[in-house]
Amino acid sequence: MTHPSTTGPAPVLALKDISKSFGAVRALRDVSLELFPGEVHALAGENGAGKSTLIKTLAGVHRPDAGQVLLDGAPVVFHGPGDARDAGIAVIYQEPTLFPDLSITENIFMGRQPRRALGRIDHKATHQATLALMQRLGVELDPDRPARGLSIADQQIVEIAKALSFDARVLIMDEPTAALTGSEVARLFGVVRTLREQGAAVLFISHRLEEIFQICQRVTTLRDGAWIASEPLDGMTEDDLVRRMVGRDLEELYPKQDVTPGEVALSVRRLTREGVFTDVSFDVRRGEIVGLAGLVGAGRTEVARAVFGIDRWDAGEVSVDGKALINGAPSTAMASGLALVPEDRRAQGLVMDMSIERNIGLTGLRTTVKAGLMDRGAERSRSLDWAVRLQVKYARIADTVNTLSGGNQQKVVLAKWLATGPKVLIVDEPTRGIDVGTKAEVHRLLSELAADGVAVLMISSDLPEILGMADRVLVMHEGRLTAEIQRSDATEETVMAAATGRAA
Amino acid sequence: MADFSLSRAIRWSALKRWDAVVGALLIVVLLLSFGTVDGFGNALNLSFLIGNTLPIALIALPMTLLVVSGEIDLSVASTAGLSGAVMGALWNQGMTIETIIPICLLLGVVCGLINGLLVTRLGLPSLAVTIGTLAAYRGIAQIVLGSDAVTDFPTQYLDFAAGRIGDTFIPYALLPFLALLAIAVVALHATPFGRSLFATGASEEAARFAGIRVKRQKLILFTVTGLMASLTGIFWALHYASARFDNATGLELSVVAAVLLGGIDFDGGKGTLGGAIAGVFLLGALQNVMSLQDVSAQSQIVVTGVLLVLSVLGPRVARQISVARAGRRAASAPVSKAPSPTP
Amino acid sequence: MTVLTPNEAPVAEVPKSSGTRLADRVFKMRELAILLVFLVMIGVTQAGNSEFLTEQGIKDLLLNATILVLVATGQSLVVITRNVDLSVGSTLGISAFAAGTFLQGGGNPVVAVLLAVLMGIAFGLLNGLLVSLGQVPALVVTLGTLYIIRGIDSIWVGSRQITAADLSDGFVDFGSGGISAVPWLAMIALAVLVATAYYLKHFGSGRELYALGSNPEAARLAGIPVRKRILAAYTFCGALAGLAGALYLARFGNVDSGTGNGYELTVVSAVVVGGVVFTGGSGSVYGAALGALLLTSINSVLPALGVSSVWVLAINGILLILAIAVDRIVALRVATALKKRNARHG
Amino acid sequence: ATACGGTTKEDVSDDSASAATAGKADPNAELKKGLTVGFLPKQVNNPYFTSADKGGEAALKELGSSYKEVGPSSATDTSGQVSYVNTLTQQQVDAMAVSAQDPGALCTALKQAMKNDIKVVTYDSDTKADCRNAFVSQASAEDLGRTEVQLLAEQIGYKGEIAILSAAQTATNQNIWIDFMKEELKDPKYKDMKLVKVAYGNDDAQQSFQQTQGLLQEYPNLKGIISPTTVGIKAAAQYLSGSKYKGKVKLTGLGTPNDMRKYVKNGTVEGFELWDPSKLGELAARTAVALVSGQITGKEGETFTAGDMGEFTIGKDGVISLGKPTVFDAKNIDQFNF
Ligand SMILES: Nc1ncnc2c1ncn2[C@@H]1O[C@H](COP(=O)(O)OP(=O)(O)OP(=O)(O)O)[C@@H](O)[C@H]1O
Ligand SMILES: Nc1ncnc2c1ncn2[C@@H]1O[C@H](COP(=O)(O)OP(=O)(O)OP(=O)(O)O)[C@@H](O)[C@H]1O
Ligand SMILES: [Mg+2]
Ligand SMILES: [Mg+2]
Repeated sequence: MTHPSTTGPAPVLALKDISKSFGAVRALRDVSLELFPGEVHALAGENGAGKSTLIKTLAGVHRPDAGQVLLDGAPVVFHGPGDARDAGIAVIYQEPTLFPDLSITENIFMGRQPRRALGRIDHKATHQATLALMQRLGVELDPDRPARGLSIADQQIVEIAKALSFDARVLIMDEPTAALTGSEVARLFGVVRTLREQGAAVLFISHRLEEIFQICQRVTTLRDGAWIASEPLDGMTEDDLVRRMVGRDLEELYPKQDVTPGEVALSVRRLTREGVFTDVSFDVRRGEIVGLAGLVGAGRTEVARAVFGIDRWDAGEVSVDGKALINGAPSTAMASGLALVPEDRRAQGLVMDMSIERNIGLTGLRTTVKAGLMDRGAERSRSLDWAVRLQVKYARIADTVNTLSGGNQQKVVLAKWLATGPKVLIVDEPTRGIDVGTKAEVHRLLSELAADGVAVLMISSDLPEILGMADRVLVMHEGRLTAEIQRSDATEETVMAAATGRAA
Repeated sequence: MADFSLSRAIRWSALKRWDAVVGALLIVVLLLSFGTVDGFGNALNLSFLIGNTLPIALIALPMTLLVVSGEIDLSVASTAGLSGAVMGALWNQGMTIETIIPICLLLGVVCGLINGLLVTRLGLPSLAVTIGTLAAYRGIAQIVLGSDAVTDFPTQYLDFAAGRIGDTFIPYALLPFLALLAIAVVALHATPFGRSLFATGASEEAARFAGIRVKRQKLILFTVTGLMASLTGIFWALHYASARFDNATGLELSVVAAVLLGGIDFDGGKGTLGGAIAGVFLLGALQNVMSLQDVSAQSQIVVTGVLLVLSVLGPRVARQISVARAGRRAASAPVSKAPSPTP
Repeated sequence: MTVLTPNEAPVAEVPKSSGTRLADRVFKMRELAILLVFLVMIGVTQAGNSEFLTEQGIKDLLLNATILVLVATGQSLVVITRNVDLSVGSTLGISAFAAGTFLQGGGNPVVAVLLAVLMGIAFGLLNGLLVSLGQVPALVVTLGTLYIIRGIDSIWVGSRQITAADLSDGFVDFGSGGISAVPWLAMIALAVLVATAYYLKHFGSGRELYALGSNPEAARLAGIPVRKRILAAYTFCGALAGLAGALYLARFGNVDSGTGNGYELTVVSAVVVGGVVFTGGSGSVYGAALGALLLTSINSVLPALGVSSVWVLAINGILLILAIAVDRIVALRVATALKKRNARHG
Repeated sequence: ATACGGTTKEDVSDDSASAATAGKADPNAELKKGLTVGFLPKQVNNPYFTSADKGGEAALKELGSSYKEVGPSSATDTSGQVSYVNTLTQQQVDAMAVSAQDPGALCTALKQAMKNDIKVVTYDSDTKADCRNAFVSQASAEDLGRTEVQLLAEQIGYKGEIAILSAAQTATNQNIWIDFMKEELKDPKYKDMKLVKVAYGNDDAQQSFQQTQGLLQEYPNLKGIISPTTVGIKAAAQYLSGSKYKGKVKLTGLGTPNDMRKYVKNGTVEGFELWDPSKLGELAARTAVALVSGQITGKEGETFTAGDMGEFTIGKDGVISLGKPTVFDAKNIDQFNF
């Protein structure tokens, strides 16, 4: 095994032969990494490769089983996240870690508020500092509003502001862009560049490879917890990187099959939920994949929730196969063949403390029943079948889902819904936080489902995904459907124009 | 060697399941008491022990389901008291007991329904709601029956509630309880309904997204809890041949303590009915034994408290030990461990 | 616990500062609403019985609330951290008796109060250690310590009791005395209340209590010493329960092994009525104190209006439910109103 | 007797008249030694009951028998008291002295005990008559009720509004006493006195406190309060002594000298009354031993000698009365210590 050679300036932060296991899972095996000042370093790998674990080790959340963390060349032991922070390491974790009841300002400065005499908090200075940060990030968020109810993107913005708020020598970002739109990403990258020029070391994780090439200078690849390579990005192609990550050549990312759409399966008419979305009408036909695009906050998720029955609608009508659905009743929607893969997999998609088996089983409580009692055998084989078909990586089917990596959790959510054999499948950000390999698999799956006659409505903020996969693109802007674009006419420009309200 | 470590693994994993520990503890206490405590093993004492524990056990059945689904009902003892009081008042009016009992059960359903509606329709926290109805139902009981103590219920009913089968240790009332227990166990652990309770308790939102009718399910649970509480109230009044407005005061804490002891997690989503019932009877048996051994009531309170604390610390310590063991095993396997001095 | 669902987001997606300010006002309204209910209740009672608000009457109202206000203040701190302390009643009882025995032997009253506070701190520490180090559910642990402390208290106290005759006159007079209608005890409680509220708002460690109640995992990642803070909250809660015990002794001049029995439910009710949410992270000690004042005043209002004590319990319960229900409905209404407003603006 | 053939109250009309007594009394039988008598108060740790049970313990020691005390730690834990009856039955004591929390709840268990040849004496608070052999009453209810009114009338000069602060609404003996108070007030000499209200403080210091406040606010012209419960009178006295009503509103009732000493001395209370609880316990113990020895069976008219306390006659329904209560005031209070 070759380790990165040290040339030029000394690394600010380094990991040496780090190993970390969770029970039987060896999340990291002898991994080494060096972060240099003035450099943005990418960490690449499939879901479950160990990226987040590595970051948590750097941040003092996990103690490594073996190996050393070196700060300015000297070994250190972080006893907790506080130690790492005090050493000048700022971390944006993969899952937002906000305090829902506290204001944005407090979220950003918790534990580090500017003080007045006697150690009292200087509320005014804190407020000003937040305003300044918001300006720097170019967003308009009221510093005094509570974090509860913020969209995932806004939550991520607050996380970024938090990390920027102290002049860290090392900035670690675990998929900060997963929920952001293009312009927000651009602004974040601007900030990152400035930081880099000021001499900070940045560690960056993303499953969007183009971003890695855009902002990073070097990349370290992990595969199944093992270190594969650390090398400059100069001269590498996306295919090279993918090969490092998955150990083989990748199949096509958007394997869209051509289908002739059948009858209308899902029909939404003049659906309105006051203050959220207005007069939304569309159809999805059998065999069709319809993309639903729009900026974050445009109301796409809300439409999906209402259609599935999680929220009630105020006016309008939804029908599946011509049969009208009852307002606010997910169970009847399910019975009519509707399935919804929600956007927040941890809170909505999965019961985190339950086993993989039972999570998948949850949607089958009506079918895996014998004489009114649970048929355990049927439940298990149904769950196993789908976990295997979607290639979920797990140790035992009875393990709780919170031990899985993000991507694998997403696969479990998909498995759970595909197991119901839906006629209409609504997927909300199906590939958020999913590695390229899995992403291709998910796309292939959706494509196959459509080919089998399932009507698919795909909500996504990933424009290439929408363009690559959808037969038709619906675009929402501020709660209204603003455009319907055929596959042949759909380009980044046409979709973005409609999404930003520029087109009629 | 392989067998040896296997049996160890089983033992450790069993210890991590607290309900199994409580069950084992109950058996140990019973066996020890049979051998060493005078007056414990005879049929009469056992029938008393069971009879006095039954009210707690009866309420523990729906309470377990409720707690598993992430809610709680503290008004159960007041509902029981209210049914007893209404039963006494109606009996004083000269109504037949055969009409009174269904009326009281219906009243329990209404009490439970009120709790359920407040929780599900208004989205109020069940702890707060049922603290409120705890006071309200008990207050209504006081208004209904005032200072009366009704004691002259028909003998055949009193005998059923307080008597036992021949000279055995089995109270008549145990048989219907066992039937209810069986129903509850099947409902919680073997039906889709039970499965969805666990899901709701662990994550209500995820359960809703999986098409589980969370509100309806909770409404049913609260209603059943009210029904069982009023059944308990009727049983209580007959068992002790006394209907007063303050019957079963404070029973809710005993139920909660026993259910907690049985390893039901108050965060919802975890636990077994077997554990809860073992917890109920473990507390009952310990109290019986301690009384026979002349342990004062005050010391018994301390023992209950210590048991409760242990019931949450125990599994945790066991888990930590097993993690430490796993860690040691893992640590001894790899080659070297670099010393890591603090900066 | 998941039994308590926090209020849904009162503000909708679009961050307009006008909406936020309104939401902010609504949160303050929470306390204003209780105050209003309280004032209306007092007004109605005064209209029905002109004796109610005499100097003595006001003094009685304040005195009645004092002890509950203290304990509820401590309890809110614990509840804000997403925990609960059910053992406060037992702690109050045992501290009161400890102070009493000390005074009985001719001890200095100030030392006696300190003794009670220390006793409270000791039990608070015990709870805090069990909850924070053991990382076990607070409800179970403190239900356990409720029994344990109560048991120890009964064994220690036995059938003994402290009566007013055992206490120095100065101490007993202090318990009922004051400057015109404002009793000394109420001033102590108010001082503690204001200091606690100031601390919670203006000190980092105070804000951290909210943070860790709001999201414990995030608090850990933010480097907040979670265990230390929880330990501190419990210790403070215990200290106030101890102090309340000493004041109880001064007020009632009478302590036995049953003192403080069942008090936990009253305290929890006060905190809940006061708008401190059980899932942690929100609520204020002023709210809790107002809740305490409201609850104790109901018990004075009903007898003053000549309502038979048979009705008191039922009315108490119904009022408690009404308080939280109205609160909830108002919150929901405001949330929808805000949403619609945002929609029109958007 | 009913329409639908169900069971109603009439169908089970009083069969409780049958006394639980059997056999014949032998007044000259020798008192047995080496017996065990279990005391089961309403609540352990209650100073009143501790004092009573101490009296019983001393008497039993003198009689060469042994004493034990068990009981619940809460005065409303009826099921707890039932299990303690069962415990004593299991432990095969010779007799038990019980102060019943509830007149009916203990019956099944007590009858079970009597079936096992255990003699049952109730004291302080009775059960239904057929569930025990004898009841040792602290004073006749009539005496208590009437004397308390007399005490207060003297203090307020037979004039003005008065109120009663009782314990729980369900407390049987309280209610009987209150009935006799009302009876006494019908006498023409009380024509200027008016009972305006009965309040209930549930034997809880805080509630009794607030009920007292309520009484004074609701009836500004209140002249006196009778509180026939030791907890109530103590709380009322503490409130009065710290308020402007001190000395102006008279307070009397049942209290212990130790509780009330301070308030008598500081002028809040002029006089109150109580029986000697230790005497009550002693009589209960001696009755129990007499029952086991066969001197008495619990029938009306039987007599027995209770050591130094003298001779007692069993009244109707097996009730044995301790005698008239003692009145305590500033002059005599220091002679008592309980
Ligand atoms: N707390 C934990 N307990 C048990 N196993 C864990 C835990 N955290 C992570 N793992 C396991 O460690 C492995 C690495 O997970 P990690 O989250 O680091 O992956 P990742 O590279 O960040 O994946 P993704 O791209 O999906 O975020 C996975 O197999 C995961 O299941
Ligand atoms: N994933 C889970 N989520 C919630 N509760 C669970 C889960 N697994 C087990 N339980 C609890 O443990 C109890 C015992 O479960 P069960 O008998 O199914 O265990 P098992 O032997 O592992 O089952 P199986 O053989 O189906 O895997 C359940 O009734 C339930 O109370
Ligand atoms: Mg990750
Ligand atoms: Mg969305």
